[in-house]
Order: sequence, then structure tokens, then C-alpha cells
Amino acid sequence: MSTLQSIPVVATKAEKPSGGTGNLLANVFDELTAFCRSRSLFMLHYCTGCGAIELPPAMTSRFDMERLGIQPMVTPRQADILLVTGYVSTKTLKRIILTYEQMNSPKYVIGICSCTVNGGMYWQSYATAKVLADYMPVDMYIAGCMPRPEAVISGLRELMANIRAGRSDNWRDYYRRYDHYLGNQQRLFGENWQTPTDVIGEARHYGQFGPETLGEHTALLERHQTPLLPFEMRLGLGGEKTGVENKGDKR
Amino acid sequence: MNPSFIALVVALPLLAAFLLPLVPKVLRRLVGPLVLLVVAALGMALWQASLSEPLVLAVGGFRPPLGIVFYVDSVAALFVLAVALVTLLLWPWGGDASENLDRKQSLTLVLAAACAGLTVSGDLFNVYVFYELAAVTSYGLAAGSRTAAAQVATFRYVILGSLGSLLALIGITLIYFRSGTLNLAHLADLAPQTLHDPLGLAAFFLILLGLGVKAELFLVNTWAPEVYATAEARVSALLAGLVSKLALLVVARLLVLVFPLPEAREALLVLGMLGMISGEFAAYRARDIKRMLAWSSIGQLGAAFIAFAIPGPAGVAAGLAIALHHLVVKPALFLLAERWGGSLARLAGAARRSPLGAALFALFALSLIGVPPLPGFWAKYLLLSGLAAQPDNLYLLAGLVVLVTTVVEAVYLFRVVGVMYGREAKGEDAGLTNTGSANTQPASALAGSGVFAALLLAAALAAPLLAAPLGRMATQMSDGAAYVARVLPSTATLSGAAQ
Amino acid sequence: MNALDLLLSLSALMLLAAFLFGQTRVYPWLAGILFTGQLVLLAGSDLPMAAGVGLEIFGQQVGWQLDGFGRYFALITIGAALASNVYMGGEWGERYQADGHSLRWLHAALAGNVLAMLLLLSSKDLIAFFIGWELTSWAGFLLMAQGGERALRAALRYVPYAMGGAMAVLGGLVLTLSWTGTLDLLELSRVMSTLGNGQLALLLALFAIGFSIKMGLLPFHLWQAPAYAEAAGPGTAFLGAISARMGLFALGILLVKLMTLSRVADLAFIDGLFTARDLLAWVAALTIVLPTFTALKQNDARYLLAWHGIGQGGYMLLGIVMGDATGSAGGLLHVFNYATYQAALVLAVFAVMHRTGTADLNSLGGLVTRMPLTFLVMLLGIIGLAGLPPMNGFVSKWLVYRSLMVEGRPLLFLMTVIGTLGTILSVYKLIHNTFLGQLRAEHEHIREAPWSMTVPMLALVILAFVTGVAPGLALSWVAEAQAALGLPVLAYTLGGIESPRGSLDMLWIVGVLFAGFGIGALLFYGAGGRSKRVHQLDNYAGGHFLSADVRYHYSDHFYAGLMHRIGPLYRGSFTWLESAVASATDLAASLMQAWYRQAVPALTLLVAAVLGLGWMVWR
Amino acid sequence: MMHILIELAVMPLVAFTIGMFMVLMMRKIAAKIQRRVGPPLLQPLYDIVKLYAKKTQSSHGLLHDIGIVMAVGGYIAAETMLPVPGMNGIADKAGLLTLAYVTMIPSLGLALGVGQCANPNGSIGIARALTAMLAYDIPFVVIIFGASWFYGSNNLIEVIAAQQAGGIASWGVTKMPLLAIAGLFTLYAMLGKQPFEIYVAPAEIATGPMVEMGGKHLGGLFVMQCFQLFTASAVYVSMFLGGGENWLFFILKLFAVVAIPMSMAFVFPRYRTEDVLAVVWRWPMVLGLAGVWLVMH
Repeated sequence: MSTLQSIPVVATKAEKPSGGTGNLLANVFDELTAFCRSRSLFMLHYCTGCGAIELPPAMTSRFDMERLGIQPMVTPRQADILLVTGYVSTKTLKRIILTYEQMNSPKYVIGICSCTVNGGMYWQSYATAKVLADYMPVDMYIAGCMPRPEAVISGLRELMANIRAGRSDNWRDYYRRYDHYLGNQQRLFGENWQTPTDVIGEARHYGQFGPETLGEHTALLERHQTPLLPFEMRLGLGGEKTGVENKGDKR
Repeated sequence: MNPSFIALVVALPLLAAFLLPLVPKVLRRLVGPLVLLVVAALGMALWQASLSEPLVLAVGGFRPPLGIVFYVDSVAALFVLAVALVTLLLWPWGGDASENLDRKQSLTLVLAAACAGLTVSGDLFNVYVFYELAAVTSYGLAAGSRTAAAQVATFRYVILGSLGSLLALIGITLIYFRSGTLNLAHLADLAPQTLHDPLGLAAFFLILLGLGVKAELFLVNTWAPEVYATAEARVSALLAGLVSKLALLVVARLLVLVFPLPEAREALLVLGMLGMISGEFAAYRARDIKRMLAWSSIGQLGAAFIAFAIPGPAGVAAGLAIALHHLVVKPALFLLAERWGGSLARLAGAARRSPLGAALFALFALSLIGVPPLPGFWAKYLLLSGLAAQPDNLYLLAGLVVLVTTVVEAVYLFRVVGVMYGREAKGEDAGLTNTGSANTQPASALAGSGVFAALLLAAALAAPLLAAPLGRMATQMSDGAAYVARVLPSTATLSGAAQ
Repeated sequence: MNALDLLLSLSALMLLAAFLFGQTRVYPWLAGILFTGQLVLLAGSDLPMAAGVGLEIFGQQVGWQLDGFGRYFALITIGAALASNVYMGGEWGERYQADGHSLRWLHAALAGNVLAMLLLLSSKDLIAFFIGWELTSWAGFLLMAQGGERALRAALRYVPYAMGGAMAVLGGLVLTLSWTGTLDLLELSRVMSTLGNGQLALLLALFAIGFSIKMGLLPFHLWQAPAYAEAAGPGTAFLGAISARMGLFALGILLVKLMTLSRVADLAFIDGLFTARDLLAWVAALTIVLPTFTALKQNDARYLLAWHGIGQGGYMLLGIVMGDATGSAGGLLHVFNYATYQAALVLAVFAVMHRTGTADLNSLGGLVTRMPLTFLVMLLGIIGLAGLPPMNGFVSKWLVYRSLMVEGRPLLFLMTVIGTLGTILSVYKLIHNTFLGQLRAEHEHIREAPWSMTVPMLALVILAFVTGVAPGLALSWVAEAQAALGLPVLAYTLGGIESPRGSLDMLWIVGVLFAGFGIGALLFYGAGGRSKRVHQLDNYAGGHFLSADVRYHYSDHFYAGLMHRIGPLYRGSFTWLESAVASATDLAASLMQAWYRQAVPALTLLVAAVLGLGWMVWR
Repeated sequence: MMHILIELAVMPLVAFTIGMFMVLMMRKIAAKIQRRVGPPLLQPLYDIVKLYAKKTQSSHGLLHDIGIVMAVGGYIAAETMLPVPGMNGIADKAGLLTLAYVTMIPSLGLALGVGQCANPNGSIGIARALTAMLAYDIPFVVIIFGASWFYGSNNLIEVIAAQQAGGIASWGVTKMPLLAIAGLFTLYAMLGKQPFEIYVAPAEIATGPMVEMGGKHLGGLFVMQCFQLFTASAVYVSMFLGGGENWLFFILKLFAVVAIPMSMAFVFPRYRTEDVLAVVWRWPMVLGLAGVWLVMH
């Protein structure tokens, strides 16, 4: 991890779409969705550092991202791409992780600037997380200090190509190797670390559960975590006294 | 029925009052109630008899207009009955030192006699005598609670009362000076020639002011709030409920018989309106329940004056209805207020300590503001429909006054109801609230007002039945010619022939 | 004993029963049976239902007779009472008693209200009418005053209004008697319109003011919201649903039957431009707008609904004043429609109060997962209140709009729509602040309201929905009421109305709407990927970590921008009038007290005597 | 009966397709004004397909979903009440006024869904959006009133027939120019683009109502936007531009109606909520009332 070589650029091999051979209709459908995914990318630019300054030119008339179907979006729910544009301080990283976890898959992370690759000029900072890929799967790094808009655009085009070809599936990695990422996060933030999202539950729900989803770190997490089961609607009618008891009931 | 029984209704209580100290102690407490029961029975009998035709008694056999005449039409009989019943209900049963109690009982009996006398008297001189008798006894009763405040208030009352009597006397003198008689029937006969001029009107006005002191007429009623607030509740109830009505009755008789003039009516109307406005509005800000009731009764009597100002049987019917209704309601309210003196805030939560008392208060309040089907509504209906039927705009204005003041009345009465049913005072205010037995109702007061409430409800249920007798009473009373004809058969036929 | 006698005796019997054993568990069942019996009796009888007994008092005949117009209101009254009765018969009533209130008195007040209203609705002459009117007012007072100190205070504020109204009516009554010589309504309907303009105007003013107070028309509306909101739960529902409509009933009789709208239109303020009828229409329109936007400012769910109750009254009156078949049908239909969803809404709010202990819109939120049935009731209720399809509120409002369009009253039409839009805003705030958004930690263990509360609410909204889909069901009663009142009768179909100038067929509209929802659901659930529920704390907050102790439900000052613009326009509207009257009364009272406190009464007496003599002598 | 069922199915589809191209046009116009190339032809479709095809979708509960269902379903229903060339759907059973109210259902649904998300940004956005609705619907109903009064009917089929009877000379825009201008202004506000998009305000309240919408929830909103554009423009065309004589003219008119406000929109910053109220209650209102007065006299 401390050497440049050990930083994965593409973490996992692309998975073949299921049922790839048999059903023609399903194939067409998968192709269509893959195509649409690659041609419609909503990005959330988490402007942590100086790299953000290169995005406006990339978006506006000079380079016009929209012709590629790329638009800026505002909240993680709406976004497909998380752009991390610069150095990541420990405090910021917490937010980035939360934001990443709140995004809907398939989701892609792009690290812009050298700082996200290896800490860059903040290599020696005690308060900066050096390698973004330790904490979440990164699909694309656009190195440079700062990378010019041309580089940003070309990086995005490459991501599009990857998506189109089904090569960019790192979001699965986060579910499958959650224990790994969580471990790194815990190392940095301490063992009380948790987000209000339920990654393990999602992994189960969407069938992304892997052998490394759970492990010692998730066990630690479960010890600390206040359970965050969503409120299900419930009827619970009747009951003579419960209402009265609950009246002033404070948790 | 023998007309000589009429004398008994005056004589019996008077006699009993004077003989009371002589009666053995064991029986002494029974004398008064027994006498009043007898009077009540007589009143009932008289009412039955007089509904068809009024009764006349020439006392000592001297024919009117020379002798003393007692005239009992159905109204007078009813008031005799009312006097007896109300006095009985407000009878001072005890709870006091013995000699003081004797005095009170005697005074009450004298008051009953005077009131009965006022109702049945057929001439102005007797009216004046009984009026003075009633006045003096009421001074005595008002000061009976022997507190300093009561005595100050009574002193004020005495001064006003005496001045009023003086004015009334001057008025009577003027009338006598002009017409040479004081017999009402005779006066009624002579009035068109002798009294329907400014001087006659002035005499009427003076009498009106004089009697008005008792009838809580506006201008001369400033004694009422203090006296009612400081006197014992039953005395206040007697004065507000009974004595005032009898003074009113006399004024009404004068108006019908001697002064059926627009000017006289106008004076009554204007003073009635002012009384209503001043009473009800003053009550709006009252902070003490007895004062509030006092002002309310001023207002109600204003309404009665307005009613009697309406010409014809309609006015008399309305006036009688209001007067009788008030006669039932106001004493009951005063009885309830006996233990509720002081600041209104102290009543907070009274409904919990005395639920029956509070419920009765609410019932009387509803009737007082005229919520159908309680009798108060019919009284108000008669008054208003009488007023609306008059072409003169002043009557319409009076109607407006009645309507507006009723709203004010509802607000302050229900403010009290609200306080009683509201939350009990807490913390610092708690000291103000009388706790324990202090403002629960004594059984006798509750029983008394319970009887009044029963009367009220009975009247509400029987309203359709009461309409006919009331109408007949009103016709009887408003028919001046019949009065003259009954008392002075010869003259009436003469003037009838002359026409 | 004929049908009306039976009806009234049943009602009186219930009042008696409530007094005797209203606090027991048996009573609600008995009352439920009796109310149902009354409903059946009422719906099944031939019209007009005349009472066998009558009185003669002070020369006036007093009698009772129920026609189609009265029966329409009576049905709604008893229906609302039935729902309220069931609601308070269960757990709600037990809690109410446990809190130290008297359930017996509450039941008695409800039964008393029903009896009083039935008497009012079936009055055959003005005396019976006034008796019913006053009984209704005071029975209403009794219902309002129960449930605590604040309720009592609010009810006391009602007293001067109620009495003022009653006295205005009484004044009108005696003047009517004096001018026409009769108080019989049938007789009056022939005679009253022949009175001169001046007399008619005075009568109109007196009666209309009296009736408006009950109905809460501007500017006499200030009492209503607190009085209705603070009453005990089912009482609020009953009051809100029907009580104020007695004013509308009376106005309907007065304007249409007795005076006739064309005569009212003769009373011109400015010849040909502004008549008394226009004034009424404008009062109704302003009553829609101002109270609705006052409701928008409320932070208590009960007050919010109560203010809407005032506003919705405006639609009803406006419809009746328009006087054509469509408008009056809309106005009348709105009485029924409004009663159904308003009662349901109020009951839902009180169900929330029952569980959480508060109706404060700033301390609730997220209850949809805990009280889904109550939420459903409120959702359907607010759709009705806002007047959107498919609920019945849409149909009645549509009829009123339609009438205003056809009659060519653009400004009045605009007012009604402004009212509707304001309602949409305010009801969204209601449901949002109560049921949506963050569920508070202290409410996590809340349970749904018990059956005794949910069943009446659900029944009411189902009724509101069914009569929204098939308004013809309710329009048959409305047509009967129109006929009884002498209005042109609406030609209706089961789904609405058929007209070349634009018809309304709710069956189709609702059908298509639900088909649309179906397709929408198909697209959503069928076409998309699987979804997973997330916890409310898993929420976008700019990267901030939310926790249960942080309150992030946006509820206070909900329409900040709007209020910034329009708030100053109506802040404290008409309260100045009330306080001016109160101050004037206070001033007058002080002056009068000063008179009675004067130091030298004897001098006054002498001066008065001299002045009086002078007046007598020289006048 | 079969006929009408087919219409009911086809009309929303047509509306959606046209609406999608309107979205494209809107984005293209914005791009051209900003000297950009802009999105490719099928970009709106790509966006919608991608959103629906998201592998993980987070929902805040049943109501969050139902809100979207209501938002889309309500518009699907509304489209059947809007006559297009050759198809009348159920326009004769529900007039203009009904249509106006039916189109409030999607807004209500959306509002419910957003409320369930428990995000204060969303709630603020909805509060502002409802305020904006209050702002533009008031002049809108004035215009509806004027048009209905002029044509003597609430029924869009008749409104369109009356206009087509006499060519351009009998179009609403020539007969009631003031109302037409007011209508265009109102339509502009209704479309919710600059300067009337305070309820979205991305940098302030994170796109307001859409803050928690991802995946098919957001996709549903995109679909709804297509419908919304179509509905607003089709209502305007039916009231003032003679409806559709044939598909070609109809589509041209529709696109023109959307193009006019959109060509202005992207050069504006945005109004605050209270200023939206002020501006919409002033100009279109005055014009509309004057127009109604002219129509009625």
C-alpha cells in the first residue's frame, strides 16, 4: 500500500452479465442498460481540494461534458460518479465514505489529483488519508497536480468505455470485501466508527454478499453499532393500555 | 269568596309581627311561617276568585272614594301569593342570637304585611303608608348583618329612601291638591280633567322617583349595589326580588289608571332603558357576585319599566312576566350567592365543591338571559314583541337596548359559570379560594333555591298553560275603566252614560 | 305517534339515557343502536314528516315538520353523531374518564346537541325555530366547554357571539311578527317577499348577522376556531362537521325560502352594481380566503382544521347565494362532503393526540410507519378538504366553480380557487408535520389507534371516497333539499352532471386516475431494479452524520417565503374589531360603575327631580 | 368502447414521447445559449433507462414509492383528458377545470413522497414548490375562466373545435391576446425553470424535492417532467393556438410554446420565493384580469 505499484487501478475483473448466452431478449436488455449507463453519468463532485477548479471548464462551453451525457448532480442519491477532487483529510474522508455509501449502485469513484492517489504534496501530513482506494474502491484515478480539463474529460471517456464494456464494477467490491475497507476505516477513525448506512444489509439484500463481506472488523462494528433497521409500517391495533404507557415513554 | 278576607292578608302578618315577642318560646319559631302559609293560601284563593272578577273591600264599610279601599284583581292576588311564598322561602330560620332572630322575624313579617298592603291598596294614601312601612322595615333588615359596611350602605339607603318618600309625598300632595281625592278609582275618573297637564305629570314624575327608590329605578338606585352586597343574602333577595316588584306594581297601576299618557310612558321608557344600560354594563365589570346580582336586578327592573311603558295589555303582560320571572330567579340567585361573597376569583372550582349550587346558578343564569324554553325567554319575547308592535321609534330603540344588554348579561353571568366550572386556583391564588365548607352551600339555601328552580322548570313546562291566565291578568290590570266600574259602580255608569 | 315524533322521542330518550348512565360501557352501544335507528327512520320516511304534537303559546302556533332540506341536514347530524359516539365509546372514552373528565356529560352534550339540532331542523315556525336555535347554541356551548380549562375559556368566548346572534335573530323575529303578523314559515314564505325594501333590508341584516355568527362568517368568525378546536375530541369532530352548518341551514331558509334570492338582489347598495346578494356572495368569498390563510399559519392541528371549517363554510354559502341549480347543489353537497372528511380528519388528529399526547405540529412527525391507518384517513381526508379528485370535496367545489363560471363571476371564482390552493398548502403542512418526515425517538414505540377509533374514521373516509366516485348517491338528497327549498333542481347522473357546457363524470375520471396509478405502479415496481428500505437517519445532510437525538424535521414556519409576502396583509385580521367592541364595553362598564359609586346620591336625586320636573313641565 | 380504451393507452405514450423531446429541446436550448454542444438526441431516454436500471435503489418507505406512483400515474390520467389530433380520450367527461385539478394530484403525490424521505431540504423544497403553485395557479385559473367564458364551455373538445372553425382568425391568441400573453407568462412560471426554480435551488437546498430521490424514484420524476412539459404546453395550445389540426402543426405549436419561455429562462438568475409571488401575482394577474374584463364586455 505504501508503494505506488500496490495501488489497484481496477480492483476486480469485470463480471460477465448473467445469462450471457441463452436469452436474446435479456442480452439486448443488458446491452441497452450498459449502454445507457455509460451514456448517462450523473456526477457528484466532492470538491475537497484544488482539483475542483478544473471542473467548471470541463463542464462549460469549452469542453461541455453534457455532450457525453455527463451532468453534475447534487446529492449522493442522484449520482453515479463520485469525484474526489484533491487531498482527503481524515475529517473529510468520513463524509466521503458516508456519501459513497449513500449512492446507488452501480456507482463509480474517480480520484482526481495526485493527492487521492498517494497523498501528493500532503504525503507528510498527519491529518490526511493518503490513498483513497484503501477506503473505497476507486474506478479511475486522474493523476496530476492538478490535471487539466482535457485529462478530466479523457478520464471520464475512459470510464465510459469501461462501463460500456462492463469492466467497471468496483462497486461490487465494496460489498464483497466490506471487511477489508471497514478495517482500513477503523484503523483511521477508531473502532467506534460507523455510518448510518447498512452496507451489510444491502449486500445481503442485493445478493452481493461475498466471503469477505463479514470479518473481524464487521464483528467489531456490530458490537458498537446502534441498529438501524428501517421503520416498517405496522398496524398493532387495539391494546388497552399500551397507548397510555407509551404516552410519556422516552427512549 | 268573601272580600273581607282581603284585610286578613295585611292584618295577619302585621298582628303576628307585633305579637311575636309575646308568644311562648316553643311556638315562636312557628308563628311566622304559619301565618305566611295562611296568607299564601288566602292569596291562592283570592287569585282563583279574582281571575273571573276583581274583588273590592271597602274597609270599615265606608264606600269609596271616601273610605279605604282594598282592591284585589288577579294581579294583586298573585302578588299576595308571591309575597307570602317568597317571604316564606326567605324566612330567617335561625343561625343567629335569639333576640336578634326575633327582631328579624318580626321585621320580615312587617315587611310581608307592608308588601301585601301595597298590592291591595286602592288609594294613594294607603300606598304611601305601606310604602313607608316597607321602607322602614327594609332599612332595619338591611342593617341587620351589623357589619360596618352594611351600616354605611344602609345609611345611604336611608337618606335616599327618605328623600324619595318625601318626593313621593309631594307628588301625592300635588295630586290631592289638583283632584281632591286619593282614591285610585276616583282619580282615574277625574284624571282626564284634572291631572293630564304638566302639573299632573310633575306629580307623577315625583311619585315615580319616590317609589323608584325601592323599584331600583335609574337615577335613584345608587344605593342598591352596596346594600345588596353587604346585607344578608336573604335580605338582598327580599329587597331585590319582592319589594322592588311591589313598588313597580304601584307605578304600573298609577300609569294604567291615572296617567295613561304618552309623556308618562316616555319617561318610564327612557328611565327603564337607562336603568337597563347602566345596570347591565356596571354588572359587566363587577368583581363580586352580590354586586353583580344587584346590578343585574337593576337591569331587569329597567326591562320591567320598559315593558310597562308599552300601552295596552301587551305591555302589562310583558311587565308582569318579567317581574314574576325576576321574582323567582333573583331571590334564588341571592340565596345561592350567600356563601359566595367576595371576589369572583374565589369561586374557582366552586362547581366541584357544590355541584348542585353551580348547576342551579347556571340554570337561573340561562333563564335570566332568556334561553328558551325557560320562562325568561317568554318574558323577553313578550317584551320584545310588544316593543316591536309600537310605531314609535323610541320603542324600537328600547328593543335594541334590551337585545344589547341581554348579550352583556349573558357574558357576565357565564363568566361566573365559567369560573365556577373552571380549574381550582393553584399556588398563590389558592389562599383566595375558600376551601372546605366555606363556600359549599348551606342546605337551607340550596333547598330554597331548589324550590325556586322547581317553580321555574314547572313554568317552563307549563308555559303554554300559563299564557292564558297571564293574558287574562294583563287584560284585567290594563283595563282602567273596569277598575273604576268595579270600585265606583255609580260613577262608571255615569261616565259610561255620558259617553 | 308518527315518524317525526318517534325520531324526536328517540333523541330525547337518548339524552335521558346519557344523563343516567352515560359513563357506563353499555351506553355507547345503546347510543349506536339508537343513532342507527334514527338514521334508518329518517332515511326511510316519507316527506314531509310532520310532528303530531303542536303547541299554542301567546297566540302563536308552535309546530315541527321536517322537509327535504331539513332532513338532509338531519341525516348529516345523526351520521356525525354516530361516528363521534363510536369513537368515544372505546379506549378514548376510558382515557378521558381516567384524566378526570366526565364522560357522562360529554355523551349528554352530544345527545343534547342532536336533539336540539333536530328540533331546529324540523321547526315549522319561527318560534320553534328560535327555540331550536338557542338550544343548539347552548348545547353547543356545553359540548365546547368540556375537556379542560382551555376548552372552557374558548367556549366562554363563544357566549357573547352566540348571544349577539340570538338577540339579532330574536329582534328579527319580533319585527317579522309585527310587520307580517305571522311567524309560520310557510305563511312567511308567501308574505315576507312582499315587504318594502327598507323593512326587508332590516330583517335581512338582523337575521343574516345572527345566522352568520353561528356559521362563522366574516367578521363574526373569531370565536369558532378556538371553541371547536379545544373541545373534547369527538366533540370537536361533531361540532366541526355539522354544528356551524345550522347557520347555513338558517340562511338557506331565510334567503331562498322566505325572502327569495331575487328579492335579496333588489336591495341594492349601488343600483345595479352592488346588491345585498353581492354583499353576501363577497362575504362568503372572503370567508373562504381569510380563514383558510389563517389556518395556514396555525401550529396546532386542531386549530388548523377548525380554521378550515370556517373557510369551507364560505363555499357552501357562496353556492347557495348563486342560486342556480349547479351552484346551490354544490353548496349543499359541500355540507355533506365537508362533514364526512372533516369529521374523519378531526378524529384522526385526536387519534394522534391519543397516542402522542400532542397536536402541536412542531412536535410530531414520521408517524406514518406507526399509525398507517390513521395516516390513510388523514391522507384521504386532506385530499377531500383540498378539493382534489377523487374525493367528494372535489365534486362539490367543482359545482360551485362551475356555477361561478357560468354566471360570469370571475373575481368570486378567483376567490374560491385561492381558497382551494391555500387549503392544499395548509393540509400538506398538516400531514407533513404529523405523519411524514422524521419519526421522533420518543414516538418510536407508538402503536396504531385502537379499532374503536379507526373504524369510525375509516368509515367516514370510505363514505367520502364512495360519494366522490359516485356523487349521484349524495346528489339525490341534495336534489330533494333543493326542491324543498324552492331552488332549481340539479339534473344529475351517478357520476356527476351531464352538460353540453362541460360535464363531469367522476366514474370515468376516477377510473382513469386509478388506471394511471396502476400503470405508474407497474412502471415503478415492475420496470425498475429492486429497492431496499433505508433508515431515516441514512439521509443526505451534506455529508453530516445524522443521529436520533438531532431533530431535523422541517416543520416550523413552513411557508416562510409565502408568509413573508402575504403575512402582513392579514395579520390579526378582524381581531381589532373584537377588541374594539370589548374595550368599548369595558369603558361603558367603567362609566356605569362610576355612576353607582358616586358620593352624593341625594344630590343626584334632587337634581334629577328638578330636571325631570322641568322636562315634564316644559316639554 | 374498444376505441376509447386504445385512445386511453396511446395518449399517455404519445405525450411521454413528445415530452421527452421537449426535455431534450430544453437542454439543447440551454446548451446553445451557453455555447455548448448539448446532449445527444436520446439523452433523456438514456437518463431514464439508466435510473430505472440502477442495481441498488434506496427507498424511504412505502409512501416514498407511492408518491412516485402518484406523480407518474396522475399525469398518465391527465393526458387522457387532453385532446390531441384524432383522439379525444375522456376530454368530454372532464373539462378544463377538472384537468387543472387532476394535474395537482401528481404534485400532491410528489409532495407526499418527498415528505416521507424525512429530509429537511426536501420539505423546504416542497414548501417552496407549493408556494410557487399557489403563485402561478391563481393567474392560471383567471385565464381558464376567461377562456371558458369566451368559448362558453369548459369542454376542451369544444374549445378546440370553436377555434379551428375559423382558422387563425378565430384562435384564442387573436381573440384574446391579453389572456394569451398572461397565459404564456403563467406557463413559464409553471415550467419551473429559471428564474422560477427557487424550490430546486441545488446549491442551497440540494435540489429540494429531489434530494433523496435516486434510481427509479428520480427516473419517475424525469418521466413526470416529460408529462408536465407536454401537459402545460398542450393546454396552452388547446386554449389559445387552436389545438391540433393535424399532428405536424400540433407538435410544432407544442414545441414553439415551450421554446419561447425556455429561450429566456437560461439567462436569468432566480427569484426568491416571495419575489416569485410578487412577480406572478402582478403581471400575468393584471393582464389576465384585464383580458377577462375585455372578454366579458
